[in-house]
Amino acid sequence: MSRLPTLGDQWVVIPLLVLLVCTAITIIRMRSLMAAVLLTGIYSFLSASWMLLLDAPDVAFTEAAVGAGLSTVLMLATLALTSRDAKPPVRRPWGPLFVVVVTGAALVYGTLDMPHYGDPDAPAQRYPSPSYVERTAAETEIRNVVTVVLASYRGYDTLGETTVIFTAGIGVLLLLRGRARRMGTREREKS
Amino acid sequence: MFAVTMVAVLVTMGLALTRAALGPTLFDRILALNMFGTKTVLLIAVVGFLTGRPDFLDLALLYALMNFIGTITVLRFLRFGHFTDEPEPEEP
Amino acid sequence: MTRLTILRVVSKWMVPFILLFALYVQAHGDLGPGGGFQAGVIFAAGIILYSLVFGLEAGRRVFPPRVAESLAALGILLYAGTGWAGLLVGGWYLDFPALNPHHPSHGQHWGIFAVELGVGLAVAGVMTSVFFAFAGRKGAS
Amino acid sequence: METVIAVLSWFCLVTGSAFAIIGGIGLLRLPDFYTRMHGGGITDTLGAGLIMVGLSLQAGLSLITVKLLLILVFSLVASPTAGYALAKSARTHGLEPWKREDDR
Repeated sequence: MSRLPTLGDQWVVIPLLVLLVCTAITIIRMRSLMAAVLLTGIYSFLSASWMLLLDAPDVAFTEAAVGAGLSTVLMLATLALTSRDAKPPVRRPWGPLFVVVVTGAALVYGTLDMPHYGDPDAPAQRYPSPSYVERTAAETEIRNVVTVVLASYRGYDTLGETTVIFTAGIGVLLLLRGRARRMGTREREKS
Repeated sequence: MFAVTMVAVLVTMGLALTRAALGPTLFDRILALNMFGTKTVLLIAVVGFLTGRPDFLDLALLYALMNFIGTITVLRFLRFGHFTDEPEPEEP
Repeated sequence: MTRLTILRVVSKWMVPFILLFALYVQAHGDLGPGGGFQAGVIFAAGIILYSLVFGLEAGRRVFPPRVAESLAALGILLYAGTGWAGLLVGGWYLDFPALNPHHPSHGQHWGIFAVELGVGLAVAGVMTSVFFAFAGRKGAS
Repeated sequence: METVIAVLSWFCLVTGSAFAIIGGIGLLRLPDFYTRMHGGGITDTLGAGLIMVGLSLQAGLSLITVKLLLILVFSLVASPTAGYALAKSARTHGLEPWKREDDR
């Protein structure tokens, strides 16, 4: 647990990231939406393993459950309501590409000032993480610090998040059902 | 020894990704996706074993589960084109 | 509903284990990775697998959408109610240590368990009902 | 005894890795979907199985082994089922198997 990350077990990250980029490029070039959904599954598997290697099993757990499982189902269910193929782009998107490249370069330039991965002196490691770890050990009998932070120390935050999920679900249900009902009445009026 | 296994799994992942990108039919892509999922499970298992954290194995189990569910979903969608309860199309 | 017999038999065996795994993740959240959100998603995935293999109607019989929606609301209520419990015993909102004044760490544990359970119920309910709402529709084509 | 177990587990890991790569090459190089399923099958059962067995031999009798074997049993059930469903639905979709006369 207390081992510092070394280059020895981090080399796996590099091929994983290369595969991740390859998958992303393939998804962009794909015209068949079905195939794109499948490749999104692969992308999700890859990014989840990457998160796991960065020692964030809770995030990887969520990504695996949502990205690889549920979002495939929901995307396919959406695909059933639209067409199976993407329309070819009307014109070459040079302007957006330029904006994206400039933004990406600026972001990469910004990361140069960031502390190195696993640096014990990084601001995020100094405050407030150690206090959470110490308080978790002192105040609870729970071993997973992430659970304690999410459910207790940041309980308001999680309450808000859960409410957001609930509200979003209600919104989707209202939209889908409301439309079905309206269409039903219209058909009844026709006949 | 574990490094050899990891490299092998990564190489296989790359091969499966190539097949998924090349196609040509959707079934090839689904096969590649399924295989990719299994390889992810293996990678997680080896990494979890290396770092000595059995928690990671829960994740591997979850990946195996989600891989199965995803494959079944895609197949079912391909067969029907939707998820409603309509009678299955006749066998050709 | 699929005609593939092997798939039906295997899924019939697998769905209970998926649901059990969801409960394991729910209960095990304070020891290992996972927690309410992940457990809810896995539970929903189990129900979705069942409805895909045995038909949407069978899935709706097993886990009626009305129950799913009530579970979602119940989960939020459980979360918020745990917060109110903290107020009732004289602490702040969501004050878990106050739940058990003699043993604050136990109070913390109870509170976290209840809250995670609430999140799990809400997520499982929302995910299944969204799936049922989406899957019950057919495109214009 | 320990040497025997170590050698055995290494053997399992190396053969499992070899099977994984062979299956991957098969998936990429074989001529059509039905033949490619052989490649997928090899990695999913033999490759994964041998690697899992090798890992559990290394772990000895512990929670890790139990979990590894659980994953192994699960994937030994799930992968062939998914493969069967895949082949069956490809067949009903009218995907014809490759024959020697077809040049590809």
